[in-house]
Parts: sequence; C-alpha cells; structure tokens
Amino acid sequence: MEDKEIQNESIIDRKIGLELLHKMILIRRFEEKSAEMYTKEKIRGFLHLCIGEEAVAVGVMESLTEADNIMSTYREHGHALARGVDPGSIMAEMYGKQEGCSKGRGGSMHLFDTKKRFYGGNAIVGGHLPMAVGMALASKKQRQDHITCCFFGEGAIAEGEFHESMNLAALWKVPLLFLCENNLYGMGTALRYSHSVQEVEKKGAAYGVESAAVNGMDVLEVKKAAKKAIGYIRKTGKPYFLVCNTYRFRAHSMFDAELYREKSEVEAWKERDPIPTLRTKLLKDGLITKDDIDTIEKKVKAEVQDAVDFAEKGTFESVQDLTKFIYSNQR
Amino acid sequence: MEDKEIQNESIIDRKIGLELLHKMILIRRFEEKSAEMYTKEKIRGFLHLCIGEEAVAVGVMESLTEADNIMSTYREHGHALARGVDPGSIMAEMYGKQEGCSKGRGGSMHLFDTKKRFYGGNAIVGGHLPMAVGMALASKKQRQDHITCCFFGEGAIAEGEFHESMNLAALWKVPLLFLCENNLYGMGTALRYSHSVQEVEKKGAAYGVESAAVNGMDVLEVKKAAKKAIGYIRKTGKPYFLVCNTYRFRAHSMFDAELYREKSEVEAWKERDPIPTLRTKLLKDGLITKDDIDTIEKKVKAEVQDAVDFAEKGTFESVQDLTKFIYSNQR
Amino acid sequence: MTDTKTVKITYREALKQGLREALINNQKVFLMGEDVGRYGGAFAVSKGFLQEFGTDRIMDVPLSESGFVGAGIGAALGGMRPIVEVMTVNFSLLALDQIINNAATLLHMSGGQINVPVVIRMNSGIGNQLAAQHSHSWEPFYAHVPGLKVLSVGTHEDARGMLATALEFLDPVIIFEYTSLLNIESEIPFDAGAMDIDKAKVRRQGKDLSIITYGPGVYKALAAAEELMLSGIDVEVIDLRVLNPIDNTTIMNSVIKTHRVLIVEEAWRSVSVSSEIISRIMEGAFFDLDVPVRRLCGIEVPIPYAKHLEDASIPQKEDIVESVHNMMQHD
Amino acid sequence: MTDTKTVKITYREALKQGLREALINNQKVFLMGEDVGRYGGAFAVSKGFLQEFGTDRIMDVPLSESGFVGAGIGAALGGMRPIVEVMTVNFSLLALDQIINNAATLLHMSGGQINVPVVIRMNSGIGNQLAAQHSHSWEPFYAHVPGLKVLSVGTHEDARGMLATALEFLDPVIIFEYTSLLNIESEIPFDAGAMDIDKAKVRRQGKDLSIITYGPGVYKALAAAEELMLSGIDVEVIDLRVLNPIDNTTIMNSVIKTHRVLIVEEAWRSVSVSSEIISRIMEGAFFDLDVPVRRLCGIEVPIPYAKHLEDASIPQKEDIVESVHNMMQHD
Ligand SMILES: Cc1ncc(C[n+]2csc(CCOP(=O)(O)OP(=O)(O)O)c2C)c(N)n1
Ligand SMILES: Cc1ncc(C[n+]2csc(CCOP(=O)(O)OP(=O)(O)O)c2C)c(N)n1
Ligand SMILES: [Mg+2]
Ligand SMILES: [Mg+2]
Repeated sequence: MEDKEIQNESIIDRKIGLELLHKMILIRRFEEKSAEMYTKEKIRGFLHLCIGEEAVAVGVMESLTEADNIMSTYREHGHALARGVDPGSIMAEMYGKQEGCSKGRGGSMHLFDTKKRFYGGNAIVGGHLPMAVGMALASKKQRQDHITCCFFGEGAIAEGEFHESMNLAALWKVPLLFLCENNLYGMGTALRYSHSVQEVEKKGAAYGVESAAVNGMDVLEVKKAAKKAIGYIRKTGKPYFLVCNTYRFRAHSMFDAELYREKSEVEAWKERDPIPTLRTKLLKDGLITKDDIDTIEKKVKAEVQDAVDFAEKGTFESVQDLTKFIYSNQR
Repeated sequence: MEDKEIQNESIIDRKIGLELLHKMILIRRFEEKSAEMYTKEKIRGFLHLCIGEEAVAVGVMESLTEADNIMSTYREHGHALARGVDPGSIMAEMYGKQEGCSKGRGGSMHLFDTKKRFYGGNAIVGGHLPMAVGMALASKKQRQDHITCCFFGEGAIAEGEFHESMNLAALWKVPLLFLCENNLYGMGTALRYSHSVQEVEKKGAAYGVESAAVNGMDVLEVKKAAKKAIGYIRKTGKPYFLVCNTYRFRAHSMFDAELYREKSEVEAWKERDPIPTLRTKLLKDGLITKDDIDTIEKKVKAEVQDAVDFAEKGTFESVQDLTKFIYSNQR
Repeated sequence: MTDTKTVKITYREALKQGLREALINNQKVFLMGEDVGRYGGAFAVSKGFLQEFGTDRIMDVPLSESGFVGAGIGAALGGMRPIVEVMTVNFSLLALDQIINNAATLLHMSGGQINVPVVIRMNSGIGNQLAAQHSHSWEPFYAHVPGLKVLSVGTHEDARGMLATALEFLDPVIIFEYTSLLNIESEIPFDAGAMDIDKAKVRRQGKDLSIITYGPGVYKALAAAEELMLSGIDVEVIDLRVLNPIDNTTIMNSVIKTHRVLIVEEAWRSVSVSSEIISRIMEGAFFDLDVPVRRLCGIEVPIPYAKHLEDASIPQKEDIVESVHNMMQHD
Repeated sequence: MTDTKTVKITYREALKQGLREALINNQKVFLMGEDVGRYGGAFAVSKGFLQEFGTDRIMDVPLSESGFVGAGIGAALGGMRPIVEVMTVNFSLLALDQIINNAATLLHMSGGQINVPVVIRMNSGIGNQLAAQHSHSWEPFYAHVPGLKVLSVGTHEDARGMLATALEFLDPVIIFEYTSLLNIESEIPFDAGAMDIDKAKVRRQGKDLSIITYGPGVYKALAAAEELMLSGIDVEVIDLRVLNPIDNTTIMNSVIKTHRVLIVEEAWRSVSVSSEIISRIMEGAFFDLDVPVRRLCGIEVPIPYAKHLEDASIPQKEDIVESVHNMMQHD
C-alpha cells in the first residue's frame, strides 16, 4: 500500500494533479447539467451518465496520445470530454443541433469526433469491439505506431463479440487496449447474474491476453495501470485487457427506478467517490490549495455554461436535409 | 501410463470390447460406402466424413443413457450410428428419400431422430450450442435427471456462441456436456490459425467450467473420460467441457483438395487409427480372436449393404408435398 | 364494444396482464430476457413478476442475445414453453441466426419431427429519439421468413390477448410490441382474452379508401380517418396484425369494396411489408383498383436523433390525411 | 460483343481475375475470410493467392463471422481497403448486426464524418442440395437497408468487373456471387474491367414482355427468351444488378415499352426484391400495364435437400417459359 502510494507520487505533480482534478470535475458538472437539461426536456432519448466513474475516463485518456484511436459505448460523455472533444459540441449534440459533434444525428449515445480520433458513441453492447480489432489491425498493417483503446462495460463481456474480438486480437497480435469499466451492473443485472466467473480479468487467460484489474475509483491507480498496459501494447504490439473496477452513482439511464440495488450499496460506493479521493490526496500532499479547487469549480462552471449557451444558440438542421449522410456520394 | 491401462482394463471385457469394435467398424464402413455413393452421385450436397474420429462418437455415446439428449454437427454420421439411429434411415436420408430419418429434407448434414433423442445434424458452426444449453435447462426445470451432450469441432470454439453458451450453462448450472472434437482443422484452417490459445480445454476456466482433454484416438480413453465427465454432470448438475483430440483422415468434405496439410501428417495420424488400436489391444489382451474380427466385418458389411438396399428401395416424396413441415398446423 | 363492459388500461398494462395470465395458466411457461426480473423489465412490463413467480419462472439473462434466444429455442425443444424477451428488436439481429436457422427451420429440416414452440417478444418502433441503432423496424425481415408466425400488436386488445393464442401454437411466434404505445390508454372489454392470430382486422369500416397498416400505424390511421370524415371521406382501416403468413382475404375484400388503397408503415420503404401488400393487390385485385396503390413508409435513412428529423422520417397522421386527400382528388 | 475480341472463361475465373487485379492495384486492399488462404477459398476463387500475395494480404480468419466482418469494417475506418469474404451468405446472419448497425449506419450517425469503405463478398444461391441452413437467398434483407450498396453478380462481365468499381466507393458494398454459376463458361470482352455499379442492364432487347431478374435468374431468363422467340414472343430481359439502391429508370423504360412484366427471383416470395419491383411499377407505371405484373419466386419453404424438391422450390427455365405464355394469352 505504502509502496503503491510512493509510486503514485512519482507520476503526479501539481500540474498533473490540477489537470486530472479539472477533467474529473468537468465531467461531473457537465453530466449533472445534462441530467438537469434532460428534466427540462432539452435533451431526450437515452441519457446514460458516468457519474462516479470519472477516474476511469480521465486516468486512461491521460495516458494515450493524440494519434491513438478511441472507441466507446453509449455511456461516453466522460470519455469524449477527457479526450478533449469540445463540451459545447457535445451539449449541442444532445440538444439535437447541427452544431453538435455528430450534427445532431447521433445524440448522447453517438458522439463522434474524428479530429480527436474519437470513434463513437456505439450503442449495441459489444458491437464496437470487432471494429476496434479492425482499427488496430489497420494500424499494424500500415506500420503506424498508435494503438486503439476500446471502452466497454462488464455486461458486454457476456456477448459473443467480446470472445471473438479477444481471440482475433490475440491471434493477429494487434495493438488494442480492451478497457472494461466494471461498474458491477449491466442495467439492472448484477455481475453475479451475468458472469459465471466474476473476476472478469481472468477471462484474458483464455486468449493468452495479458490482463489486469485496477481500482477504478482512484484516478492515479487507473493512470498507472493504463500506463503500464499501454506501454506493454506499444512495446509488444499485442493486446491488453484492463479491468477498471468502478461504480455508477446514478441510474442506468433516465428511465430506471433502480429496483435492483440497495441505496446503502450506492452510499457505500459514494464514500469512494474519485473526485474527493483525488482532492483530499492533493490537499494532503500539499500539491494544491482550497483556492485551487474553487478556481477549478469556477472554471468548470463557466465551461459548462458555455457549452449550454452554445447548444442553446445552436440551430436545427433543415428537414430538407433528412436524407443526407446515407451514402457519401463520393468515390 | 500403466496406471491408466489398469483402469482401462477395468472398464473393458469381451462383450464391451466387441461392441465398441463393432460400432467403430460400422461407422468406418458406412462412411466408406457413403463416399462411394457420393462418387456415384447417389448422395449429393455436402458430405462430411468422420473417418479417423470414430473413437470419439463411440466412446462418448457408450456412456450416455437413452434418456439423454444429443446434438451434433454436420459431421454427424458417426454420432448418429453410435447412438443407434438406423443405418438404413441414414443412408436413405442421404439419398433424399422419404424413408430417410429426416424424410429426405435434411440430407447428410441434418440427421434427426427424436425417438433416439438425436437432435441433429446442425450445419451452422456453433449454432446448436445455445440450443443445447436450453435443452439442458429444460431438463433442469422439469427435474429430469438426464443430460444433454453437444458435439462440436474445435473451429466452433472461435464463434461467439461457444462463449455465450459456456457462460450461460455455467451460470445456470445446467447438465450439459460440451463435447469438442478437436481434429486440428476447421476446413483448411489449422488450430494455430484459429485460436490464440491452442490447448482449447483451457478455455473452460474462463467460465469456471470443469474441463479436460483426452486422447480421442483411443476409444477406451474416451470412454473413461466421458464416463468421468458424465458422472460429474449427473452428480453436480453442472456443465463439463471435454476435448477429444483426434484427426480426420479424409478431406473436410467432398470438395477439398487438402492443400493445407501435408500427406505425411495424415499418414502419421493414421498410425494412431482408433480401430486397429482397439483391435490390437483386444487381441493382445486375449479378449477377442481374429475370427471375431472377421465376424464383425462380415456383419457390418451386411448392415451397410442393408442400408444401401433400403435407401435404393426408398421412394421420393411427391413434389406436391413440397410445402409440408413449414408450419405444423397444430395447436 | 359499447355493448359489453369495458375497462380502461394502458397498452403496457394490457401486455402485463396477458403475460401474467400466461405465467399463471401454464407452469411450463417461463419468461427469460435481459432485465425482465430485478430491473422490472426495461419497459416495466414485467414489474413485480420476479417477486410473484420467482427466479425459476422469471429469468434475468446476461447480455448474449444469440445465446439466450438459442437457449429459449432449446428449452422449447426440451418440453418447456419459453417466452423469450429480446429487450428491443434492434438487438434481435444478434439472434437472427438462431431464430431463422434454428427456430424457423427445425420442423422442416427434421422432416416434421421437431416442433419449436417458442414465443419471442420484442419491443419495437420509432419515436423516442433513440437514434439509428435503437430505432429499427425489422418487421419486414421477419415477415420474409417461412416457418415464423409474426404478430404486430397495434391495439390494446391485441396487447391483452395475442400472447395467449401464441402460446397455443407449436411453431415459433415472433411478437412485435411498440414502445410508443406503452403509456397510451384505451378501453378494452372487461373480459378480454385470447384473440385469433390468423386474420387481419377491419378496425374501421369505410367505403371510400382502405388504409392498410399495422403496429403504431393503426391508431394513427384511425385518427386520420376521424379527421377525414370531417371532409366527408369515409376511410376503412385494416390492421394487418399477422405479418407472416399474411391474410389475403381481408385485404382483397377491402380493395374490392373501396377500390383505393393507401399503405402506412414505419419500416423503410424498399422491400417492406408494404411492398408485399402492393404485390398481392397487383396479383389479386389489379382490375379492382381505381388508382394505383400508394404507400407511406419510413424514409430510407438511419433514424436520426433530432426530434424534428425523427418525426420527419416516419409517416405522421398529417401525412396520412394529406395522402388520402390526394388520392381522392385523382378521380 | 461481336466487334471486340472476347475470351471464354468461367464465372469463377472472372471473379478471380477481378480479385487479383484489385490486390495488385492497391496495396491497401487485402482479402480476409474463412479459408481464403491455405484452403484456396471454399470455392477455389482465391486459389494460389496466398502464395502470390502473402499472409498479410490474404488472411485466413477463424470461424467468427461477427468478429471478422466487424474487424473488416474497423480496418476500413482505419484507412485500409478490406475485402471481406463471408464464405456463404447463410453465415452472414451472424454478422448482420455489424453490417447494419455499424457499416451501414456510421456515416449517418457521425453526421457525415466517417466513411466505411468495406467490400463484403458472399457466395450465394440455391441448387447444390445444401439444404435449409445453406441455401438462403438474403438479397431481400440487404436490399432493405439504406446505407448499403448491394450488388448481384448475374453475369461473367459483372463477375469480372464489379469489384473494381465497388472498391472506388467510400460506402459499404455487399456483393452477392453465385455458387451455381461458378463453373459456367461464357465469353467476355478481352479487356473486360471495371463496370458501372449504378444501373440495371437490358441483357436482351425485346418488345413483348419484360422479364426483370437478377443473379442466377439472368441466364435462366435469357435461355427462356431464346425458347420463347421460337414461338414468336420477343422478351426483354433486365438484369437488376444493383439491388440497393434500385435503378428505377431502366425498369420504367422497359415497362413503358413492353407493357407486360414478369419478375423472376430465387428468394422467397413474400417481402422480396420482386415485391419491391412490383410496388415501384404500381407507383410509377400503373397505367402502362396491359396485364398485372407477375412474379416467379422461391417457394416459401426452408430449402429441402432432395434434388426434386429443391428444383421445385426455385423458378426454372420451364416455369419462366410457361408463365410468359400465360401472360401473353391474357391479351
Ligand atoms: C446488444 C445489446 N443488448 C442490449 C442492449 C440494452 N442495454 C443497453 S446498456 C445495457 C447494459 C450494459 O451493461 P454494461 O456493458 O455493463 O455497461 P454499463 O451500462 O454498465 O456501462 C443493456 C442491457 C444493448 N444496447 N445492446
Ligand atoms: C457459421 C458458419 N461459418 C462457416 C461455415 C462453413 N464451415 C462448415 S464446417 C467449417 C469448419 C468447422 O470446423 P470445426 O468446428 O473444427 O469442425 P470439423 O469440420 O473439423 O469437424 C466451416 C468453416 C459454417 N457451416 N457455419
Ligand atoms: Mg456495467
Ligand atoms: Mg475441426
């Protein structure tokens, strides 16, 4: 434990500390605002919040380069924000405006930003895993040295696509980070009802894929584990399976009575909230002051407000354009 | 090794030895005749022979009861014969006659005989595994004490259905024997090109499913392993994954130039032919005589000839009946 | 309906009553699907069932559509009476091989030996801004496949009664239920129960023009008909109900009566149920037509998230009214 | 074709030349699929390619259709130009989620940011007694989905040239090739190459009746036309070639000219490409019809193994001739 902390110190300083904290708080406040806008019916459809899981998005993304590819799920606001996708373009997307990052065609579940190499926003559980293998394969074939990082939930592991993708990635030796956010539930189905083996990282062995699990509530631990995983991938060109154990504090989506878990369980996990965890540590280590936190909160507040303003000011695409983007009409 | 042989003795006597030998020879000669009838264009479509793999069919089937359910692949003549499906009805099926076990609608790949609880004859690789889980689940729900045995090739393990089925079977604790015939090739694709981990029995651990591999060229070893597996299933109600390592001596199907493997490899495996292996052992142990073998061969010859005669004498269904069996028209 | 005592319930409640009755009436019936138990059903249709019927009858399943749908099919083979819920029709693509190659085919392939009495329910439809991956209308796919009975639940009566009759069939039945109708209230007979599942139904008698539709089109067409009546146009509304096999008689009787047909369907236009209805009218009632049959279908675009674009991508009441006016002017 | 120098080749050879050319012309092109390499291709189309192009360009893949088709899609996103072979169309159901929810949808869902330049080839058709699970005609499914370009290779010229053009498209292209044509020889221009993939083609000019067909129907229709000519009936034969999006102009021009239409299709009748063609004629050329359009389609039955039943389940030349005679008598 002490040993771990020492190693953590070594990867953190004031600048990085502030950055990590800023990003996590941005995600948190952005999503809180999204929930608010959902109740105001500015945002519709499915809205899946990652509140409680911010450490994973931030810790992993921090360790990737701009050239790396990202693929994610429908619970991807955090990933997109951590990746640097413009908050305004995300909010506008959820408003259905053409200034949105997917021109309002995708909504919350389908954020895309190819400039950031952010490839969605995929809402068929497990359906993006095979594509991630393919992207990594393309990198290998083109002798590019970037990797692909694919986020998915522990629920997705039960899908055949997980199995096929792990096998293909291992067989073909492609630079792919399988990044599982294990938040213990797939909608209302607890891990123990969806997997016969619940330490899901153990599944890597069936494919000879290097695997690890990490405390996903601590951004420093995630960062360290991600760094190790990514280092391995860059060095060997082979895939890696990293499981981040985390928890979502909110409901699965906005339609969820949360009948399947005890309030007390949620409260217990909130004790491990990744934001206070980092904040406390940074304060304790004297890397930041209370003022810094205020500054971040103020800055984030403005960023989120800007995003909302941008979305509000956004415009709706003309209905005439409905059939755009079916074929590219290009050769 | 010695220990093993001693155990083998204990499960074999003259009667059983003759029976095992008879069944393996029946399968071998029946399939040789099928190949002949294919070249004579009596049989068409895809024909997949299991020559070389007879020990698996016979060793496993021997250990099941009449109440147990069987599901198999398109390479299922051996399983059907070992199960006791009438050879005439199989040959007639391949002739496309209405006296066939599937009325000529199925052909070689789709042998069915519900009286024998033989549920196909399934030609989508891996596609029957989920159904096998369901049959086992039905037994469990109805508190029946029979099990389901599902045959598949090692190629099927790469399909998502294998993964989903193993997880479901383990999670629901259903009495299902996953019986993998690992003949080292899926069509022309060698094991090493289809699985990142080639000791496929290791995949059981990812689901907490008890697993084992056995020499599939020795019917006595198969029988012992199957007995153990089936005993475990009956006792615990839980699934078991048994891999029988074997080899097909013939081409994948009748359309296969066998470009993907060396003749010498095939020859080497033929040295381990399960029929001579058992024959030699029984002779050596003094359980049978050369005359016994002649008797078996003669008997089998007659059985196969009867099957052919039956098929030849069979009749074609009227074209008027084409649209039968689409709906059962029953409530 | 004015004669008999009626009760006002939501479509959700109607579905729920039908389902509950099925579980009570037959101990072989069980419900399996993602989040049908602890979560209470993704759309709260099975809320409270787990408590009432227990985990043996109400089975939460892992995310593995091919696996659990296949297991449902297998359980049907094994003597149970499974009702499989695919959370939404979108995910049924993952199980399509099981549904087509196994459920729809086994009766035929086995020469009539095997029945597959499985009921597969799927929530469907467009209209909640769920975007491209969650807004498919796969009725045309299922309507294409012989061996499947395909039902589309467009009214509260059918929501209440179709399941009971489906459970009397020995063949696989696919039931489309519609998310957009769940909260809508309507009157149904106090003692509503099992409904025929063979025939289309004239939901409104009319003499000027026939609107043929199904699913969410039914109430839209009825509303349009009311409005059109104000202009003196008397529209007949036919609810197809059974999309496979399609009931020709009801259609032809209506064409012969009104000589004008408009088809309304949410699914994409090309190769749709509409196409099939038009073809049957071409074949069976060509000389009875006063004007060419027209159709209002889903615009051929992956359904966009933004509300105004989503609305524009499926036929609305106003579109129906306008089309009918157009067709009537063509005299 | 009599003017230019021609060469006589089989359909297989034509496919092979097209494929080989594609591999030579563009280093980003690679072929992936089950048994395309060491086996030489299930239908010997890629025989020798592994030796010529190496394992990087000719990739044998494990049995995992969802996985490797998805990987092909991902590789396209990643900058490669994959040609994915699904061994036969039957297995494409396992990859349908990838093809529809990813390949066909990403361009739209991302607001036009992402192109998916993947070509997916599938061997198809009925006629080799492969029975129900290996005899699907899934053209209607793919023709229903916007975002896909769907080609049906009914002639040797198209076998030679369609792939080259498909590889110029930035959108996903599905190519249906037909097993029953592989060994058939025909003349093609000596310098045959890239063909347009936008338009239907009049394969035979005629004035009395139009046969509209695709795939294996083309040569059957041409043969029927020759025979009908002997009775003085001059039939026009239209090869649709592109099943999605369908070329209306060529169809309408022919209807306006002949006033009589017969559609010939091997796929099951209900909700088929034929249904769609009939609908378009109803909508676009109703008043030009002398007699109702008719169609000869696959009988709605899982295709049986027995030869006589299989033959009876799809339209044959004789059926075409008979139908045309019937339609001509109806004057
Ligand atoms: C193939 C498929 N099946 C079902 C769903 C419905 N669904 C959406 S999210 C979800 C739970 C996924 O759980 P997990 O993978 O653990 O991710 P989490 O939501 O916990 O982040 C389900 C069942 C879906 N979108 N796709
Ligand atoms: C889903 C699917 N993909 C591809 C095929 C074509 N195919 C038939 S058998 C086979 C190889 C299967 O290998 P394995 O599972 O090892 O069984 P074996 O033939 O060796 O007994 C292939 C690729 C198929 N029938 N089903
Ligand atoms: Mg989860
Ligand atoms: Mg094999």
